[in-house]
Amino acid sequence: MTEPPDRYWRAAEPKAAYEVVIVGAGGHGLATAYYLAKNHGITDVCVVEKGWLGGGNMARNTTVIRSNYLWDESAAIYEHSLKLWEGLEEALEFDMQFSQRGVLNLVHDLGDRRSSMRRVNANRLNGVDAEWLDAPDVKDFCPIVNVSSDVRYPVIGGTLQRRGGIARHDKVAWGFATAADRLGVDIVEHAEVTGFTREMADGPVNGVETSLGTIRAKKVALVAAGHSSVLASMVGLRLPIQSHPLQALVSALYQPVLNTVVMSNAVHVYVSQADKGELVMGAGIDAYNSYAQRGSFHVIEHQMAAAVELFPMFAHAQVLRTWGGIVDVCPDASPIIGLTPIPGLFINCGWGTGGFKATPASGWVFAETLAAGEASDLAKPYALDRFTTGALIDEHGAAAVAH
Amino acid sequence: MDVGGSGVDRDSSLGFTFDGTDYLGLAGDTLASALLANGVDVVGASPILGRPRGVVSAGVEEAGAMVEVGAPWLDPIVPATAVELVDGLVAMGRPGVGVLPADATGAQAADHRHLHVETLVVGGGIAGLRAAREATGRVLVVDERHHVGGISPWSTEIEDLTAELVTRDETALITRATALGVYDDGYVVIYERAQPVARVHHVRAARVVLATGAHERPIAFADNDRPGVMLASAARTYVEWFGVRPGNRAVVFSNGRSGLESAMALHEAGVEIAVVLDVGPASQPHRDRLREAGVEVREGWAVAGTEGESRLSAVHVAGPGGESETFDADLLLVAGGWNPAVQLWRGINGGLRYDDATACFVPDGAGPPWLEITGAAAGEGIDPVTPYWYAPAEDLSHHYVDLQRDSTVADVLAATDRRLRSTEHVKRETYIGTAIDQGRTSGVLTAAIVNGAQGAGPGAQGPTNARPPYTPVPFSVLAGLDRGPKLLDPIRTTPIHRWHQERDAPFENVGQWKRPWYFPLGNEDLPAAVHRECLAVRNEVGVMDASTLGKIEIVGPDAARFLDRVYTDRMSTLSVGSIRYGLMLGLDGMVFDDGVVMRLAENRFLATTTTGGAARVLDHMEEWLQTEWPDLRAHCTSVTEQWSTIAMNGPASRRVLEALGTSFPVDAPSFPFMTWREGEVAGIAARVARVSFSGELAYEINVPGWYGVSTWEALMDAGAAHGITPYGTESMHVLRAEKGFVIVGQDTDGTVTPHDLGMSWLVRKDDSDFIGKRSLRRSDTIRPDRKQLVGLLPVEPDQLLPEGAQLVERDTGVIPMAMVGHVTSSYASPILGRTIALAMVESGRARHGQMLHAPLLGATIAAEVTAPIFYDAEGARRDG
Amino acid sequence: MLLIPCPWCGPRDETEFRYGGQAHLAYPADPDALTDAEWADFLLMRDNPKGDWAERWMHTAGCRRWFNVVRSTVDHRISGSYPMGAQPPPEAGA
Amino acid sequence: MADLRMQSPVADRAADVAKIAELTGGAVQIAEVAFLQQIDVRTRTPESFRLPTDPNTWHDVDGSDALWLGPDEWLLVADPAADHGATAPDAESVVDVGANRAVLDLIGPGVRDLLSKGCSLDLHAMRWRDGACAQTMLAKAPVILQQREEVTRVFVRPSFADYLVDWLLAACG
Repeated sequence: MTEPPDRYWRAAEPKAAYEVVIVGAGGHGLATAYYLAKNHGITDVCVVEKGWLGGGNMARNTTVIRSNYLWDESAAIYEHSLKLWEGLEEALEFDMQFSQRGVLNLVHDLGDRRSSMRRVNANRLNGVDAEWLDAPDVKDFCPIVNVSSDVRYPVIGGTLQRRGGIARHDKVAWGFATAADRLGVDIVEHAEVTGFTREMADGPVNGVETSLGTIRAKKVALVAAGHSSVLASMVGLRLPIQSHPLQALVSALYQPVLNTVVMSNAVHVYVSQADKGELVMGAGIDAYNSYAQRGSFHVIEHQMAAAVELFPMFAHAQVLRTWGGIVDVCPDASPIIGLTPIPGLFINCGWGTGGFKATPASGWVFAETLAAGEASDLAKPYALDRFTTGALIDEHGAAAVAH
Repeated sequence: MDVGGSGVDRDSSLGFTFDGTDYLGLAGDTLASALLANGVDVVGASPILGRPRGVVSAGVEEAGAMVEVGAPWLDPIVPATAVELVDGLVAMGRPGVGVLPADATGAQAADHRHLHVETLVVGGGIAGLRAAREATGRVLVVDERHHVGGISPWSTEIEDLTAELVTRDETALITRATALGVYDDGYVVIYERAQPVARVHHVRAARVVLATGAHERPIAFADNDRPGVMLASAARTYVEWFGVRPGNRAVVFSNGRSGLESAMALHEAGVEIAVVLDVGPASQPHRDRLREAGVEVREGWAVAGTEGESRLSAVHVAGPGGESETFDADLLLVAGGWNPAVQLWRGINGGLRYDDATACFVPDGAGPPWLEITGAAAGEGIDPVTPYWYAPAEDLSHHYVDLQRDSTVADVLAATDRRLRSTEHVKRETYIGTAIDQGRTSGVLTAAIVNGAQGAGPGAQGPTNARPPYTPVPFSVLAGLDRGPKLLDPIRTTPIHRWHQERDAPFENVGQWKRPWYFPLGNEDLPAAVHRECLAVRNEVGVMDASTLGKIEIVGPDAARFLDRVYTDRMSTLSVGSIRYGLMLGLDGMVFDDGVVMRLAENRFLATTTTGGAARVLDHMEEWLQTEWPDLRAHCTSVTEQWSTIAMNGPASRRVLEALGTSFPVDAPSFPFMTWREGEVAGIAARVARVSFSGELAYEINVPGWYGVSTWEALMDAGAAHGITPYGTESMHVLRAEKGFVIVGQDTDGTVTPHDLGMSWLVRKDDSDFIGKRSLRRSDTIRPDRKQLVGLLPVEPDQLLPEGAQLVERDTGVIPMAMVGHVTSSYASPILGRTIALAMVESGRARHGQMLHAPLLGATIAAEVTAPIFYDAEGARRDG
Repeated sequence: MLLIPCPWCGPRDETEFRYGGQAHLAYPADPDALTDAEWADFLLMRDNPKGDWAERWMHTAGCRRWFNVVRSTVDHRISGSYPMGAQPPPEAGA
Repeated sequence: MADLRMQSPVADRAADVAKIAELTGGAVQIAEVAFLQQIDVRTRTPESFRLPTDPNTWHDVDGSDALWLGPDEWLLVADPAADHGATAPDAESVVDVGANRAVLDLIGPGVRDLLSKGCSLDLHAMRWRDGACAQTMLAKAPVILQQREEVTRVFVRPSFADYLVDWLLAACG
């Protein structure tokens, strides 16, 4: 544990022009700024943020970190991310309460087991640590899980990624912000992007109009999870994205009972216990499009029913606070990273429910892409044109786990 | 309810235990008031520093006195001010952190109800009761306390309003009921703390009135967390409502009128008022009344700090000219202004504005059209105050802001020194406002300190947002009845289910359905039972309950045209009496479901679906009919449960059917494969289809659901002579795999086209359109190196490839290793006496004969790629 | 819990319905005539506005009809619902 | 071969169903109505058969209950014995769904309260009275509710019948 720095990021006054303007001071935008400066020596960078830094999905997610994805393309970028996580606190000299307590995915039926085995085997061959646990091993690893057969959907096993875990979301955003700031990046909060400037009507994008005035840039990077479509539509760019509420909650504080992160797709639970003692849980996505940052209460009730089934002691726990974020969901539940049909405009969006764990790698590959002006290797499969060719990276179609 | 100005009944005392000591309280007490009455001033310790904590409020804004309730109900962590005293209550102090019991025993049970009203009033204080009186139609008033009237002293108006409301037929008044949250379209979730079974009311209201009142807030000064330091209005509530004197000698510190009123009330209740320190706006009448009563009032004086072993014993005060003085006192009443309770209002995106006169944030603008806010919650009648946030001092590290987080003014300023500018950031740095009270007393103060530190006005930034629920609610209460093996999610069963249960068949969850997995004899395990079942089907006859298969009747003049657009092959050319296998694609060209289609009449078809796909397919068909082709006159009706479906497979099945008795000939020539017949079977109307998912001679017998079990039993009798064997889903899977029949959802995963499955013969080539056709031409879907369905024969015939195993060309041992495919189905085939598997492999059809390897933990299994069919390739067995 | 006005059954709880996303997307007259890009546009590209928009719902637990709703994605306020094939009523601002 | 016996979906839960009267102190009594004739009808000319055209209503048509299910869909229900019960109008689609739904009749002063624990419809006497019917959810089971004078009739898929009985037991327990 390192002490908090004596200074976080400055409140920068935006200059008239930058080499790169990043729209969105969430985790991904800030990581992009940091790696632009750190890896590519590009420090003439401004991050503009509509609200307060890290106040979107970064402040609202349930902080699960793992890399055990099915498809090669996913495993590659998420494993790269996990490796970065493993050295991040040192690299940024910043305590992010990163804890590799393991991520346990519960399996409830034969089809579930089949696809989990497929994923575990793929992970191993991709160099991603993954284990299959039979029900008794699940009980050994996480004693409070109910593995009795006398439940509606008995736990018949699980998959475990020991290197998975959690981190303190706010501190991740602040860590990247502070490090980027130290390298000379300007971070401007409470500056809402209201439009884009272009060389000519349909020419390259060469800046953004904000509530604080126009800021020119050679390259503009959209990293505005939740509002990607809204911003893209300002330059007539249509995206295969729908924005949905994703709800989460914390319980009151309890002495430690949960030593790992537990997820169950079949009954829609994912939960971990924060250092302060609250249980942090995610619910399912609400069905309808919304930017309201709130969802419907029956989603929470349904999740509580499932949680009590999996963790009988949670019956006594109390819901302290519920909230909602806005997730940008692509048809294949995989992100879009790279160039757009509009010169000068780059995009990184559509992370759906998987964005937090990808924060370092997302910034890393997007910075690479921005610096080179072409998609980096890890980003290539996530190009916008995959929706035309049909080369989707269908993580939910192929029974991957959510979040 | 005692209307003598006190909410407790002096004639009924209740016994309770706190921290192991027995005490007596009164009916109407809260645990907090009972503890105060018994002189218990230290209730618990603070969470981080372990400093003593006492009661500071009289409501849900409590940040000091946290307890665990152990009986008669369990609650790991709750403010003592929110616990209604009952006889036999057992509680102990907790430092804000609860201990969860080992299991669900004793968890709060709850009953959910849907309620519809014209007007819901949240809050039973005067403002709420007034609003309820004006409302018409069905009216519901809820209040979180165990009494109405709010925190105002009992008055005849409250009495009259209550009396009037309780007599109205369509008006209900529920106490101990908290509105957890206000949601879209007048939907409010209410938690009623009834015992032993709590209630959750899901209220749909045409109109919602928030009358949630306001909470008094403290002022920060050195050691302001000491037991004996209390909100002035709370102390007043304790004397007036509960008849309890929270101390004997009090110093009062106020920046508005209400503190002076509280002082007067306590004085009248016999609490000695050592001095009143008034930093508020001139309110001469109040000061005069106090002075006339002999109470000293010092204008411009403020509290500097406190003293005491654990409980307060003295208060240090400072004058406007820097004078200082110390008063002995066991009570310090603080009145720092009021915060309207706007949590529910904000939860549905109601706006706020800072009001200078009252130095608080009040509702601003309109919420949803069905929502109103009134009374103190709306900022009405709130006392003007002179903003006074914390006492100036060199050392601010004991000026507590959030007692539940042991965080101080110094902590907030340290955060702003580190350049955190947003109250949200400061909250996340200091954890202020994240405890059970969600910053009710600390939020506005924190915002004021942050604003001040940045030289901004007090309204520049508001407090961070409190979120629903308004107060914490147990998981078990929200789960309600949806718990346990029977009610978490419906169990769907077929009419023959009991028969399977009586045979001790283990069941497999398939969606919500329970399907018999296998039928063990004696102590057979799965492999043994499956071995026996499969051989019975291959050599004699077996029966399976296939009732869960989805069945949809498609009827109407355009039914045939419609089905042509839904399936990849043509159904309009199907003749009445015949059956055709069909594939259904999603718009993305990927296999979506499969089944057979029977033409029952010119304009009437019956389509079957996978068990898991039934609802999805019906929705899919109706979506296209209604949204894209409303011109087509065809209608889809689910008949899944109209029919019990029994699949009889095996060379002896014809003889069994004959033994059962049919009104139509069943020999191959007169009843060919892929046709159906209607007539009597065993004397009842049935539809029999010659379809086979095993490759054997097979008859699928469909009878009305209520004949399902008797038909099944009749079959078992009729087949006894042939050793008829019931089999489950596992054997069904093995049998179909031996024939290379795919199971959608097992061998496919939403990324597989018919061509990938080698089923191009099912995809018509003419230029007529069908759903998903266009997607099949996309550049990625015509890649030659896509994964294709193949068979696999492990080199060692007794080696079983695990389903889900990944396949490589060479096990180089080097990670990462390029994968070319994965195993989708794998079984030991009894009839072949060896293991077999199906897999999806890149360019699989070009690899027949090639060797692939499955690198597994500890072992690598080699297997030869073959065509996906292992048994009776020429199809000689299907006619028996 | 949205209260969704089924044009036939009247207002019902959200849990009785299935969501269908953007309304008024017509299936192309001749999909084969479309380029991959045009097809992808129909297949996957969707509006995702912040504000009122027309979306589809199906009353799965009720009359099983698909219909359209004009709803705000900012505050969830519903300003109108109407049958398939009809155009938004004037009072619904989409 | 001897005639095969008919088995109604709730037959072997009869004891449990009866227990509900005890549990509610007689406030709710439930009985299964077995083997009713049920026909699903689709037509664009309902008037030709005097089918109800007001949503969520039913009325008698020649001895059958005709329930409005949707703008072009009706359910005709008749006693097992009724020979005319199965007759259907000239329609685009007529499908026999007799065995496709189990039927429970609920009666007693506690019925509306019991149902309100799992049904989000407004069952207040002013809004839900004789002649009303609706397709909706009861707990997690899709149902059709029909108010026949004092009786509330619940149609449910047989596969959900066990679940619904278990839920009713829990809800009134």
